[in-house]
Amino acid sequence: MAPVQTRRLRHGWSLDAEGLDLALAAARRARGTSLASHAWRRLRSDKAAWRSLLFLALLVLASFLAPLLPLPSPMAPRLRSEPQPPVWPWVQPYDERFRPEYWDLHALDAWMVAARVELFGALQSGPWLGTDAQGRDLLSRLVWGSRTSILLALAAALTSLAFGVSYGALAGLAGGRTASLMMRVVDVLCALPFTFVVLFVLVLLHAPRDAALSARFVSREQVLFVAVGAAWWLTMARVVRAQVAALMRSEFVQAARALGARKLRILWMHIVPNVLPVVLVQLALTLPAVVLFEALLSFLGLGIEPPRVSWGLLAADGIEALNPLRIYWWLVLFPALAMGSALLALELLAGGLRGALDTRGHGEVA
Amino acid sequence: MRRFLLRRLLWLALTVWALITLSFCLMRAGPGGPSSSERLAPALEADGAALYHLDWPLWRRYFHYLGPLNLDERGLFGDRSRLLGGALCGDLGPSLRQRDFRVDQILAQSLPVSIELSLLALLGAIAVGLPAGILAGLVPRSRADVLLRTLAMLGTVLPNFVIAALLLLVLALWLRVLPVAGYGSARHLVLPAIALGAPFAACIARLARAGLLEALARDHIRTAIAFGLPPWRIVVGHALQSACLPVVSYLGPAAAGVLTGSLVIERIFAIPGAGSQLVGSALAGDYTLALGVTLVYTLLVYTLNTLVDLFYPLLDPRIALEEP
Amino acid sequence: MSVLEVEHLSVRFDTPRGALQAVSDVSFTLEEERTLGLVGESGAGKSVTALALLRLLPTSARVETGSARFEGLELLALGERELRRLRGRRIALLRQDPLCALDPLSTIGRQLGEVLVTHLALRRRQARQRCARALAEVGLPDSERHLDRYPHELSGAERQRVLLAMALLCDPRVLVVDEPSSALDVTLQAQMLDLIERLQERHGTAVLLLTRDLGLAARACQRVLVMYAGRVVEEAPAEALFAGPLHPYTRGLIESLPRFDAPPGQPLRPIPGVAPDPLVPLAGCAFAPRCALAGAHCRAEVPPLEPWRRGEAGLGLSIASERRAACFEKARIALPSSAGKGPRA
Amino acid sequence: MTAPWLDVRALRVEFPAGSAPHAPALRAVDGVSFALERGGALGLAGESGCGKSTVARALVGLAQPRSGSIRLEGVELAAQAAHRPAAARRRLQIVFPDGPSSLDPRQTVGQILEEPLVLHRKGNRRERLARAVALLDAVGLDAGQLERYPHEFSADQRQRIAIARALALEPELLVLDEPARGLDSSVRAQLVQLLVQLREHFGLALLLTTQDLALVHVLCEDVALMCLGQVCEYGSCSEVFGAPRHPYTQGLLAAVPLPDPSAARRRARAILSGEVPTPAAPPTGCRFHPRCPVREQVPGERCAREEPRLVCAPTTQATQVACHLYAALTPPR
Repeated sequence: MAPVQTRRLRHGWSLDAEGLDLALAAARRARGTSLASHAWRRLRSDKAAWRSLLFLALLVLASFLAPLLPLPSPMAPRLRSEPQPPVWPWVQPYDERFRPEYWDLHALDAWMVAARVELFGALQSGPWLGTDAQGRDLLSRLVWGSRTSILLALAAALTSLAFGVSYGALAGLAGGRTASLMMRVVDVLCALPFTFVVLFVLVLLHAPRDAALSARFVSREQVLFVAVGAAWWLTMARVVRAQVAALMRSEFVQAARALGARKLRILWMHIVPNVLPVVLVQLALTLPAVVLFEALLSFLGLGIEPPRVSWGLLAADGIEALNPLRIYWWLVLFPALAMGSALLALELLAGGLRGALDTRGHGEVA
Repeated sequence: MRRFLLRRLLWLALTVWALITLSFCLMRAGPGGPSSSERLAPALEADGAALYHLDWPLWRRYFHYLGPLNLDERGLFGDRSRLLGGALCGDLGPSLRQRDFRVDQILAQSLPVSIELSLLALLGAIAVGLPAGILAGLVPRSRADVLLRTLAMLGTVLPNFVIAALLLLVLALWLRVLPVAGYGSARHLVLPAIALGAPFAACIARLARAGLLEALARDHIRTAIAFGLPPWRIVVGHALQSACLPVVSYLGPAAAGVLTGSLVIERIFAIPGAGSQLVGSALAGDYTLALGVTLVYTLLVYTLNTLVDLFYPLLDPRIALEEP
Repeated sequence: MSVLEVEHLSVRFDTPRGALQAVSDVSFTLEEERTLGLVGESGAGKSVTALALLRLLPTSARVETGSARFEGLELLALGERELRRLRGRRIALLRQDPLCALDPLSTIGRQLGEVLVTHLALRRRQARQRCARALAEVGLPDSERHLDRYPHELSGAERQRVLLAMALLCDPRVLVVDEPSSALDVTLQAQMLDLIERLQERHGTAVLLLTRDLGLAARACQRVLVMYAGRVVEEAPAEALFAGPLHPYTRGLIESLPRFDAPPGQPLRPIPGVAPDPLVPLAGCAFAPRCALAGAHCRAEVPPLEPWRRGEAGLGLSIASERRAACFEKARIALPSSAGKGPRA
Repeated sequence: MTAPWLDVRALRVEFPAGSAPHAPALRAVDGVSFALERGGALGLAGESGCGKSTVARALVGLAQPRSGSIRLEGVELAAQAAHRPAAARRRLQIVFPDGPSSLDPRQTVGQILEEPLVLHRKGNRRERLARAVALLDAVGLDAGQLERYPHEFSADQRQRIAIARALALEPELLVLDEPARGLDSSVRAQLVQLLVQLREHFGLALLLTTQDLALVHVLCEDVALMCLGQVCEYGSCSEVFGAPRHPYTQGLLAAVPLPDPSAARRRARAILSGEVPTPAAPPTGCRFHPRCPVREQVPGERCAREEPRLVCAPTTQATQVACHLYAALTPPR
C-alpha cells in the first residue's frame, strides 16, 4: 500500500473508462473469500459433518424414490406363523412375487410405481432384513417409513422458517415494549408441556372408527403436521429475535439508518444475510427433535395409523414382538439402527454447521 | 419476588382455564362428544344424558363443568349440600372407560407411581450426567473424554424406547438379570429408570462438559492461574459453579421431557403410572381422564419450571429475578 | 540491586500457518524500586516476553533460548509446582483489562482471600482482615463493605483497584503491569499509574510496565526498552531516549505522536508503511522496509544491540545510564543537529 | 454577526432508563450549545459517558433530541430526526470507530461503498463503481480491493473504508466518533494525516469526539470539553489548552501522557481523583463538583446547589467556561 502522504488526491470523481476497467479487472483478480465460502470450506474439511451430509442426502433421495426401488410392497402380507429372520442378499437375491399393493398413493407415487413395474417387472428384493409377524418385508417398510419422518422434518423446517424467522425478525425490528410482549407470548407457549397438549388434542379429535365420519374429519396425520408446525417455530423465534436485536444495534445498521435507509431495506440488505447462519444452525438442531417426537407418538399408537408405516411404528412392533421365548432381534435392531443413524447424522451435521458458521474463528496469531 | 410468583401463577391459571375450556368445547362440538358418539354403550347413553345435563342451557353446563361452584340440584340452585364441584376442584367426572372410577381416584392411585419413576430417572440422570460431563471437560481429547462423548451422543440420538428395547434385549431377555416388566419391588424400576433417564443424562453430560470448557477459557481463570492458585482450587472454586449454570437452566425442560418419556416407558414396562393411563385414555377416547392427567402434568411442569427459575439467581448473582 | 535478569530470551509459536518468531534475543534487567518500560506496538512481543517469564503462554508457544534469573532461581527451568509458588507471591501480574478479570460468581472477599490462603496459608478471618487493609491501601473507601460485593456491582475503576490490591497482597518483589488496550479512561490510567508509583516507593517493588503508549512510558518509567517485531531495537533511560532517540523507529514513534507544545495544525510525520507480518521471516533489520536511512547493510544483516558509548559524538550523558541501540546508522542519527532532519533525511 | 454555518443551541437528548414507563429518563445530553463554521473543525472531548457520542448521533439523526435546535445554514434539523429530507442527510455523514460491527461482514468493499449511492439513487452501476474506485484511492487504499471482504483488512484499513463510505455523497460535515480508538500510535498518525488531507482537499468540516486531547489539538481549531452531558469549557484549542480555566480541563490535561519525561514530571499533579461518574445519577448543581479540587474556593457551597451558567472567560471573549469561579462575568452572545 503506497505511503499516504505521497499520494496526491485526484480531483473530481469521473474516472476515464479505460482506468475503470483496469481497476475492475484488478479487483476481480484479488477477489476475497466471503464468510460463506469460508464456512463452506470449513464444513467440507470437517469429515464427520461432511459424511453425515452425504448420508442424509442419500437417505432423502432413497425415500423420495422409494416407489421406484425394486422393493416388495410395505403392506403386502404373506401370512406366516412367525417373523422370518433376515436372509443374506446373496442367498436369496430376488423373488418374483411382487404385487403392487399400496395405500392410496398420490399421482406421483402411483406413476413411479407404474414405472417401476415396467422397469423391474415382478422382480422384488428378498427379505434381506427379515419380515415381521404378518410377513411384511422390513427393509421396504423402513424405506417407506423414512418418508414420514422426512416429510415431518420438512414441515417443521418450513413452519419454523416461515413463522419463526418472520416473528423473530419482526420482534427484533420492533424492539421496545412490542418486542417484549411478543416474546412473553413465546415464553408462555414454551412453558406448556407440549406433548401432553398434543395428546390431549388427539384424544378430543379422536376420529371414530367408521370411515363415513372420518372423511370430513381431520386425520391424525394432519393433526401431527399441525402440532409439529405449531411447536417448533418458538425456539426459532427466540433465537432470531436475539440476533436481529443485536444486529439492529450494530454500527453498520446505524450507518445505513443515518443514510436514510428505510427499515425494510435494512432488513433485506443487512439483517437477512447476517441472520442466516443462526437460522441454519437452529434448523439443524430442530430436525432431530421432530423425528423423535413423531417416533414417540407413533410408538404410542397415536401418530401414524397403519396401514401407513413409520419408524416409530416399526420400533413399536419390534418391542411388542419381544418375548422371553423367541427373540426376534432383527425387528428391534434394524429400526433402532435406521433411526439412530439418521439422528446421529443430523447431530453431527448440526455440530459441524455450528463450528463452520461461527465467525469468531478468525482469531489472529497469539 | 412476589411480583414474579404472581405473574407465574397468573399464566398458570390462564393455561389451566384454556385447557379446560378447550376440552369442554371440543367435547361438545366434536362428533366424538357425548351427545352423538355412537361408541358409548346405550346404557351409558341414558346415564350420560343425565350426567351431562343435556337439557341445561350451554352457559350453565359450561360453568358447572368448569366452575368451582356446583350448579346442579345439589349445588348452588339446589339444596347446597355439595356447593363445590367442577374441574377446578378436581372433580373431572367419571372416566369413560373405567366407568366405576372417578378421574381423581384413578389419578390418586396412578400418579405416585409415575412421579416415583420420573424422579428416579431425573435424579439418576443428574447423578450420572453431571460428574461424567465434568470429568470429560477436565481431560479434553483424552480417551475418557472421547468415550464419554460418544456415549452422550448415542444417548441423545437414540429415542428412549429404542434404548429400552436394547436394554430389554440384553439385560432382561438374554442375561435375565432384571425383570422384563411390571411394577413391584425396586428391581422392577431399575431398567425403566435407566431407559427413561439415559437421554437426559447424555444431554446433561454434554452441557456440563461444554460449560466447563467455556468456563475454563474465561478471563478470570487466567487471572487465577497468574496468581498461582493450584489447579484443583481453580476448577472447584471458579469453573465448576459457572459450568453448572447451563445444566440448572436445562432442568426445567428436562423435567417436562422426563414426564413425556415416562408415557412410553410405562407402556413398555407395563408400569401402572399416570402416563400409561393417559395413553390408554387417548387410545380409547376417554377425554375426561386425558384432561385430568394433562392438567396434573401441566401443573407439575409449571411448578418445576418456576422452582428452577427461583433457584437460578442463587447460583448466578447477576441475574435479577424479574427477567423471565 | 537487580531483582530480575533476563538474557537472550527467544519464544517461537507454531501456528497452523507456520512457525512464528514472536520474541527473539530479548535481554533486560529489572532493578528494585524502579520501573522498566517495555514499549512496542501490538504484535511487537512485549506481552509474550512477560508471560514467558511466568510460563503463562499458551501450549503452542516454545521458549527456545534464554535465561531468567530471579532471587537465585532460573525461572525458565523451574518445575510447575515451584513456579506456581512464585506466581502471585513473588512475581505478580496486573492486567489492566477492565472487562472481566474477576470471577463474576464469587465475592471480592473470597477471591482475595483465596490468594492469601494459597500462598501464606492464613486462616479465613485473618485473611479477611488483611484483604480489607489491602483494599484500603489502594484507595477503596470502607473496604469491609467491598469485600462482600460481587464484581458486577463495582465500577470499572473499582475493579481495577481490586486487581491491584490482589497483586500486592503478598508483597511481591516484581509487579508486571500489562496494558493490552487503551479501553480505560485516560484519567483512570493516570490514577492507576500514580497509585502504583506510590505503592512502589512504600514496598520497594520492581515494576515491569508493558505499554503501547510512549507518553505513558515517559511518565511512569525510569528506563525504557523499545521493541519492534519481537526484537529490542533501543534501550535507554527515559530522559535520554526522549531527548535524542538513536533508533529511527523510536524517533519515528516520538515524531508521530500529537504534541501539545507544537503549534496547532502543524502536520504530524507518521512512519510510512505497515508493521511486518510475523509469519514472513525477514532478513536483516525488520524496520528496513520503512526506514529512509536503510542501506544494503541493514537489509543483509540483523543489527546487533550495541551499547552507545558517550565517547563517540554522543549527547553528553552520564556513563552510568548506558544506552543501547540496534541500528548501523545510529551514528548519523545521533548528530546533535539532527533535530530537524529525522529519519527521513 | 451573521449566524454560524452550523448552530447547535441547548441540545437535550434523553434515553428511557429502565423498562418502567415512568422511570426518570437518563439525560445523556443536557443543554449543549456550540457553533461550527463551514470547513471548520471542532473537537468534543471528555471521559466516557459524558455524552459526546450522543451529540454526534443526534447531529446525523440517529438520536431524536428532546429539545434544542440544530440549524445547518438556517435549516432546522433537530425536529424529526428519523425522517429527515435526503438532501439534509447527504450533507452530514458519520464515521463510527472501528469495531467488529462497523462494516457489514457479508458485503464486499465495493458493495459497502456503493450502498450510499444506491440509497440516494446517484448514477448507474458503472458510475457508482467509478466513484467507489475513486473513493478507495482518496483514502489511500489500493483501488483493486473492491471485491474483498472487511475481515480481510487490518483495523486501520477498515477505518479508512468507513471514512470512504462517509465521503461517498460528498458531505460538507464529517462527524467522527472516536476515530482512532484502540489503534497503535504510528497507525493513528497515518489516519490523522489522511483526515487533514481530506479536509484540505474537499473543504470538509470535521466534528470529532474523542478522549485523546492531543488528537483534538492536532486536528481541530476549536474544542468543547464535556462533563456528564454539559459543556464545561468551549473555545479555540490554543486558548483552552494553553490556559485551561475549568478544573475539569486542567485535570484532563494533567492526565494526558506526554512523550517528554521532564515535562511530565514538572506538570502539576492535578490528576482527577474519584470515579468516572455515570449519567444515570448525575450529581446536583455543577456536575463536576464531587471531584473538583477547587470546590472550596467558591463561597457558600454554590457548586453543590446551583448549576453554573456558560460565561465568557475574563481575558478573551472567545473562550466560554461554566464554573462558579467565573460566575460574575457576562454570558456569551
